[in-house]
Amino acid sequence: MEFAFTQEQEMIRDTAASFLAQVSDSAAVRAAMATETGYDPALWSRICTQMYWQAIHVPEAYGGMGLGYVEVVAMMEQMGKHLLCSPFFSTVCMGVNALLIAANDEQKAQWLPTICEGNTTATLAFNGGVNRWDTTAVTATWRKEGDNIVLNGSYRYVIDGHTADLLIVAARQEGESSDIALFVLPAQTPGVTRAWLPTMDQARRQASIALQEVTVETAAMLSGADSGNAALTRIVDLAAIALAAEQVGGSQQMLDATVAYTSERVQFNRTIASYQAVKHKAADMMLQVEVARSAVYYAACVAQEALSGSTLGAELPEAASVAKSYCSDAYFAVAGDALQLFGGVGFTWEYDVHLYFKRAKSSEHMLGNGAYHRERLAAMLLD
Amino acid sequence: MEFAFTQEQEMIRDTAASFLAQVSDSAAVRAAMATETGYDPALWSRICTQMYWQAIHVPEAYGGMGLGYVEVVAMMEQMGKHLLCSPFFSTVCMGVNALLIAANDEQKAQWLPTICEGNTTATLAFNGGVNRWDTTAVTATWRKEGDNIVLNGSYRYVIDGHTADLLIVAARQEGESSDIALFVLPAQTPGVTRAWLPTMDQARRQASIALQEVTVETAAMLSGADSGNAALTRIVDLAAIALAAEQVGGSQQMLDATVAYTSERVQFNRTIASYQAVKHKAADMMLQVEVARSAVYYAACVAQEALSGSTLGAELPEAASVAKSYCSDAYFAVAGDALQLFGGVGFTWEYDVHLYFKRAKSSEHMLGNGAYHRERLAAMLLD
Amino acid sequence: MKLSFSAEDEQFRQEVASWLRDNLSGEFEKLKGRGGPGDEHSFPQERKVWEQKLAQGKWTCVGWPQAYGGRGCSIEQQVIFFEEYARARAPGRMGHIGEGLTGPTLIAYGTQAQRDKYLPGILDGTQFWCQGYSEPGAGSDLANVKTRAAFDQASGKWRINGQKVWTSLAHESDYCFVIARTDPGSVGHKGLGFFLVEMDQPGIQVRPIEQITGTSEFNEVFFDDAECSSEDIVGEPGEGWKVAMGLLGFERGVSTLGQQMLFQNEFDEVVRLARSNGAASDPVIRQRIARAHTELKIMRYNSMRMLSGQSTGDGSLQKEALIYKLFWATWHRSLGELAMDVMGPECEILDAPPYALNRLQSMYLFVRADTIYGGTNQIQRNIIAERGLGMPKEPRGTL
Amino acid sequence: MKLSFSAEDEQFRQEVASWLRDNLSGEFEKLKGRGGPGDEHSFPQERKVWEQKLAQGKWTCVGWPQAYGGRGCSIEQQVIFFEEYARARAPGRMGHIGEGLTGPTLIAYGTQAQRDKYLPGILDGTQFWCQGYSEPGAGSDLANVKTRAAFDQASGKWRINGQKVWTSLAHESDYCFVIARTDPGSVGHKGLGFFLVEMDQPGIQVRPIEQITGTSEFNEVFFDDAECSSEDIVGEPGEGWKVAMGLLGFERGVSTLGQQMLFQNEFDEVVRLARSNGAASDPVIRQRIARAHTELKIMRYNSMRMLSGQSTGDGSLQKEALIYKLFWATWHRSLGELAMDVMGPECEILDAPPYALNRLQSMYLFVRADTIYGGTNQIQRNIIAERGLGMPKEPRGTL
Repeated sequence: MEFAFTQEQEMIRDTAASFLAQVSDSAAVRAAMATETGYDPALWSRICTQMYWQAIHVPEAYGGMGLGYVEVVAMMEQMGKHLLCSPFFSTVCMGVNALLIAANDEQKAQWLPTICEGNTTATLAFNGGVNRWDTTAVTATWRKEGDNIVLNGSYRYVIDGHTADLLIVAARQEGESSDIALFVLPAQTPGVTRAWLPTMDQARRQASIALQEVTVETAAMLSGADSGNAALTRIVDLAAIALAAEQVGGSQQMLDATVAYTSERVQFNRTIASYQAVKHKAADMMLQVEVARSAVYYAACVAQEALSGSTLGAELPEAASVAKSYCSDAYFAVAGDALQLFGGVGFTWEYDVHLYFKRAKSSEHMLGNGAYHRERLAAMLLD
Repeated sequence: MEFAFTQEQEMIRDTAASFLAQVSDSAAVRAAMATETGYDPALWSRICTQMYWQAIHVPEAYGGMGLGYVEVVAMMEQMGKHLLCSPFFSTVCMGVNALLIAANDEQKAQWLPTICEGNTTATLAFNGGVNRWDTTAVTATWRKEGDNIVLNGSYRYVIDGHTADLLIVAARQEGESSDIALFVLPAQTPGVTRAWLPTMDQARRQASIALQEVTVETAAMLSGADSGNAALTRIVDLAAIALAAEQVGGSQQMLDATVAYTSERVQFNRTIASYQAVKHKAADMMLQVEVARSAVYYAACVAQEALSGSTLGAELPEAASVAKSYCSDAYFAVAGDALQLFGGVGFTWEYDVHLYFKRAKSSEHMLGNGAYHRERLAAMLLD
Repeated sequence: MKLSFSAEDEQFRQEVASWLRDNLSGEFEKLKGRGGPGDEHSFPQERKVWEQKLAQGKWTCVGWPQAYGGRGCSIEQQVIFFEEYARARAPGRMGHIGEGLTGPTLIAYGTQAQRDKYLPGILDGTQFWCQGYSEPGAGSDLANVKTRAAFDQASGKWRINGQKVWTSLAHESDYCFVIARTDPGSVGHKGLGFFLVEMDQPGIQVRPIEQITGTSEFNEVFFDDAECSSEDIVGEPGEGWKVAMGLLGFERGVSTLGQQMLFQNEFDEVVRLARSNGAASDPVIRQRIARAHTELKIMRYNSMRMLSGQSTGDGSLQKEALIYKLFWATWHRSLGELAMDVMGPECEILDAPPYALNRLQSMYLFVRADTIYGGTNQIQRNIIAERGLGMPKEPRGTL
Repeated sequence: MKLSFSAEDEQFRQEVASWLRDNLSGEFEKLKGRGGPGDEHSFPQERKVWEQKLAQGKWTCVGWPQAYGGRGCSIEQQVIFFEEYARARAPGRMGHIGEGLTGPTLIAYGTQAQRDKYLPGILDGTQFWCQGYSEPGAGSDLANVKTRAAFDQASGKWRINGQKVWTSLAHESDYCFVIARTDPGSVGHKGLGFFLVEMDQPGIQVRPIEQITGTSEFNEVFFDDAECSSEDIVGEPGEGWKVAMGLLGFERGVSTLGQQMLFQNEFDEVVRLARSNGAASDPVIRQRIARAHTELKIMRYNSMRMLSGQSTGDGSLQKEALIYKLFWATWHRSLGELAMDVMGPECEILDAPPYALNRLQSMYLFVRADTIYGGTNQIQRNIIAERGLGMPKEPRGTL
């Protein structure tokens, strides 16, 4: 048992941290926010060609770096801290995961290398527009028609859905209520329409996608070992863990910023950091950040085990719900406390606090909020 | 609109406060706690003959003082503050209310004067041993047999049930699932067995009551204007408001004691009251106490309107649930904070904090806790 | 205690309601539910016209004494007016600083000349006021005023230099009352003056502050040799703190019940949404809605206690008044969070790019100011503990 | 990072589990689940016999170096031992003060003579220790020691006078380690000594403290010219604070995972109850159970981080260790409340008069101590803010 980053993992994390400190400062984030794309394509290209992050946990056989989910999580934590605007989460933590879990070898060989080369972004669309994040959220349908498959339906809350090159979409067979399958298709496939959904959190883009009689070859149906329902569940759990890691990074940044600001800010001739009310709030923030981090690191290990097929991977649903529920609540609480302790300036557009405060809410609701995941855990425990 | 005590009400409250300060100090409470009866009969007799509290809101026509529910609530607040061990709540806030609401004129004339004379304590038994506090909690049954009525079934959580002279019990007609009726019977009626249920909060007694083929005359069935279901609902709401008032009194006492103790107690060469963490907790306690008090005073007015048949009385269920949910949570939070701020000594049997802490929990669960009443309010609002 | 209003008061309620029904229509229809905190940037010109309409009906300054041009309403009637005003979804008042703060201050502390000069414009809805209290870096430390006022013997005028911040609607105001230091060597409460300053002059610049909502209703106001006539200081030079504190006292009062009606409107919108999108069947949401409902109800009862206390003539600030700001601000912040959680993932989706928030989103973000301005929650707890419970004061530092 | 234990460690786990299965039976069967915080008053004599049974299996002091008679287990193995011990519901350890505090302290700071004298009795489960740290009125201000130790030249012994409080199991202990002031004029951290004191002597009186539960496991200990040999001071006179602080450091560590297994047993009991009485279908209770489960899980992960940090040899207290006390104490207190709310109105009903609490009731009341002893939640937040975040220290007062 060893529950700390290896030296190599620490190096990867530190490299990411210093790179992001350079390329994702407040000005860069605000510039990206102002575009419809939501990120700077030049920066993404630099990430793909210099840092190779898009390939981080793709097996070497498919052109990837062959690292694990612990490394993905370490990266996401840093991205959360620096609010990086990029299609990393959608491409790597949804698209690549979907292919790793649900695709057969041929499909992996077809799509993963193109992602690793940095030419292709990807995302996952499954939620038909409801406040649920499991297989019951899928409302789109598919049917066989000769040698082809025809897809119909719509999706909301699709991360980077309007810009991704490759879509992995979930649909249930027409007439069959329960069976879900996943399909991979280029976003430019005829019949696909996509629209940006502008969001309160401007540092990550959501979109709606509609499929109208979209015709794809049978080979577009992902057909790995798992059933479509099982695969989708695992893909969502892996994405939730990555998102929880981002939440930890954001929480840490809010704590750090709060300690720094309150140590400068003077009221009644004292730094406000010297007031016990401020200290104790900061202590509660630190508690939440550290507890959240413990949850995420454990979940990262479980995710890694799940991806490598180990028995410990069976804990994935629990670990994902533990991490996502705790981190969602912690990030929102910590960001809210930060805003409060910054006082008036925290309320301005000019200071960065509101960017994190908004990210806290958007990531809380994305893939299920605290109450949602707690009810999921309650069902595991009690029913 | 006038939302403050009248001078007369203030005088009644102040008289009660100074009387209770004398007769219900810590030693008196602890002595009463140690008895199975749970109160000092001599003190109760003194209350009945000198203070006449048992008759406070009984109309003068039945030998009462003819005051209102605002006065009852003012008394309960003081009793909560001083943890008075007495059958006041069971007799006045359950027994008398049940007769006032559910009895016809003859029944009132038969029973209310005996209570007013101070010879008779009373209580209400309706809960068959479930965690619900409305008509669905009734499991006992009644049937007609000739000119008589036969009662069967059992009750739990009956306040002073093992000592009360007069029982008002709820039962549903055999074979009829929904119709509830209330009956008044002397506790000594053959077939009635009663047992003390020792409780964590030792300053108020609970009992179980079993009825086995208990035969009473038809005249024992309370037959005022309301249906049995409507009457029971109103009786429970009135009792809940009285209990909420007691909770306010207890909360106030815990706040006062905490401010006094922390102003004396020195740590690191400072009174602990000078620490902002202590001050802010005390401020939050005061907020809860004052908000709870506002809820209770309003509910008292509504209760008064309900007893006098005014239209504003229609707000009774809402006002009761607002008051009971807020005050239950507030008392438990405030008493818990008090225990925390007293530190080690708050954890001892010797200090009185634990008595209030335990009362907070027992009164929270009695007649429905916060969550229970919030769900009731949600149903009013949303369904 | 009695809950019901007198028959006379109920008739007054009818009168208010019916006037609003008749007059809040036509060109004013579009103002319904607009303005107010978080939406002050909406329709400022039209809302000024509405103020004049109100004035025609004698519905401005209803609580002012008749001797000063007001209606001289009782507290009960003022409560009724504010309740009906909010119930009708009449627009956020452009004149509330003048009516609620400047007027009462001049009536209490001003000269007859000042009253004659300024009260009519407030009463008839033609002159609007903003307040120059907060300064950058001062925050909750109100006495830490750096803005200076020097009397220029040559011109016979005060010259004001410095900066104020968080000034609501400064760009829409004709006048600003300004706290400035008249005694250059003074610190804290001492040596301040209370000035009535015309906004339209070269020495004053207004710069909007862009808020978390992307909109601006607060401003920075820069004073660079701004002028103020020697007749426009309220009280003596050096006595500004007394006036300023008196003015803060006017902030509490009957308008709290009107504010609660606005809260009720927002809460009702959350309930409607929960019923329509299915969130009302989520037991966790049900608990939160019930809790919000509970506390909103009690907020009203608490205000009734405050007002009944006031009407008994007891001047000291009662406990239920001391906790009020902390209570409502925290409640309102929770309502914002509840609104978002009732919306679920839809809470993220804007009406339009770049940043068109819907009303609940705007409320959710804007309420974050409530626990900060007018004394943060932390400052409120100090005040409650120190004034309400007699606990030791926080020591000032020595930095 | 890796989650799994090595094959060797898993074999060790089997060994522990099987020994406990074989030996925690017969006369010891009734001790299952007994003892431990809130139940220390149960079966003290039988649990002392159990300690000797453990010693026979070489299961006392598993973490001590082999050179001092321990098993010299790795951290992983210690974790496994404590986990299996709790999983088997083996009784609360009577010897934990000696094993966890006295022993490590003597190994670190004691003389060889002290080790020779005291370690064997701890190892073989025949001698039991209590701790004399807290004093009345001192509370969290540990350095505010008033108990005095004076060296009596005539007898060649230290004479100790004063009072200690919150001494767990004092009446069942053979020895007490005592912090006392050796330098009469000193204050605070300076001038203290760390003494090993025999309990069975005329100068020591033990008075049980009746707790909120009606039971007593804490005591007041009165020292009235209690004697202590000159060889029984650890470190030099005046250096007691260093020893005491070192000892406090031993309180953290692998036993946290054993504590969590006890928490898990309690939590499982709450879950069983909820399933049997229908509370498990209440959505609000479900949320709270899930939250308790979540945090208990994370508590384990957090301890694993703490231990992995330790095993990497980094000596400084890491952030996840700084927050640990506040986290578990607050969690445990919430578990108590959850247990009562799962029971509903039945939570009030005792097993028997006058005050026979059932196990969950006892837990509920006893956990109120967790957020107080060993540094209140308030003190913990000071420590976190000051040491973890570098925020300014609370000033000491001048009373």
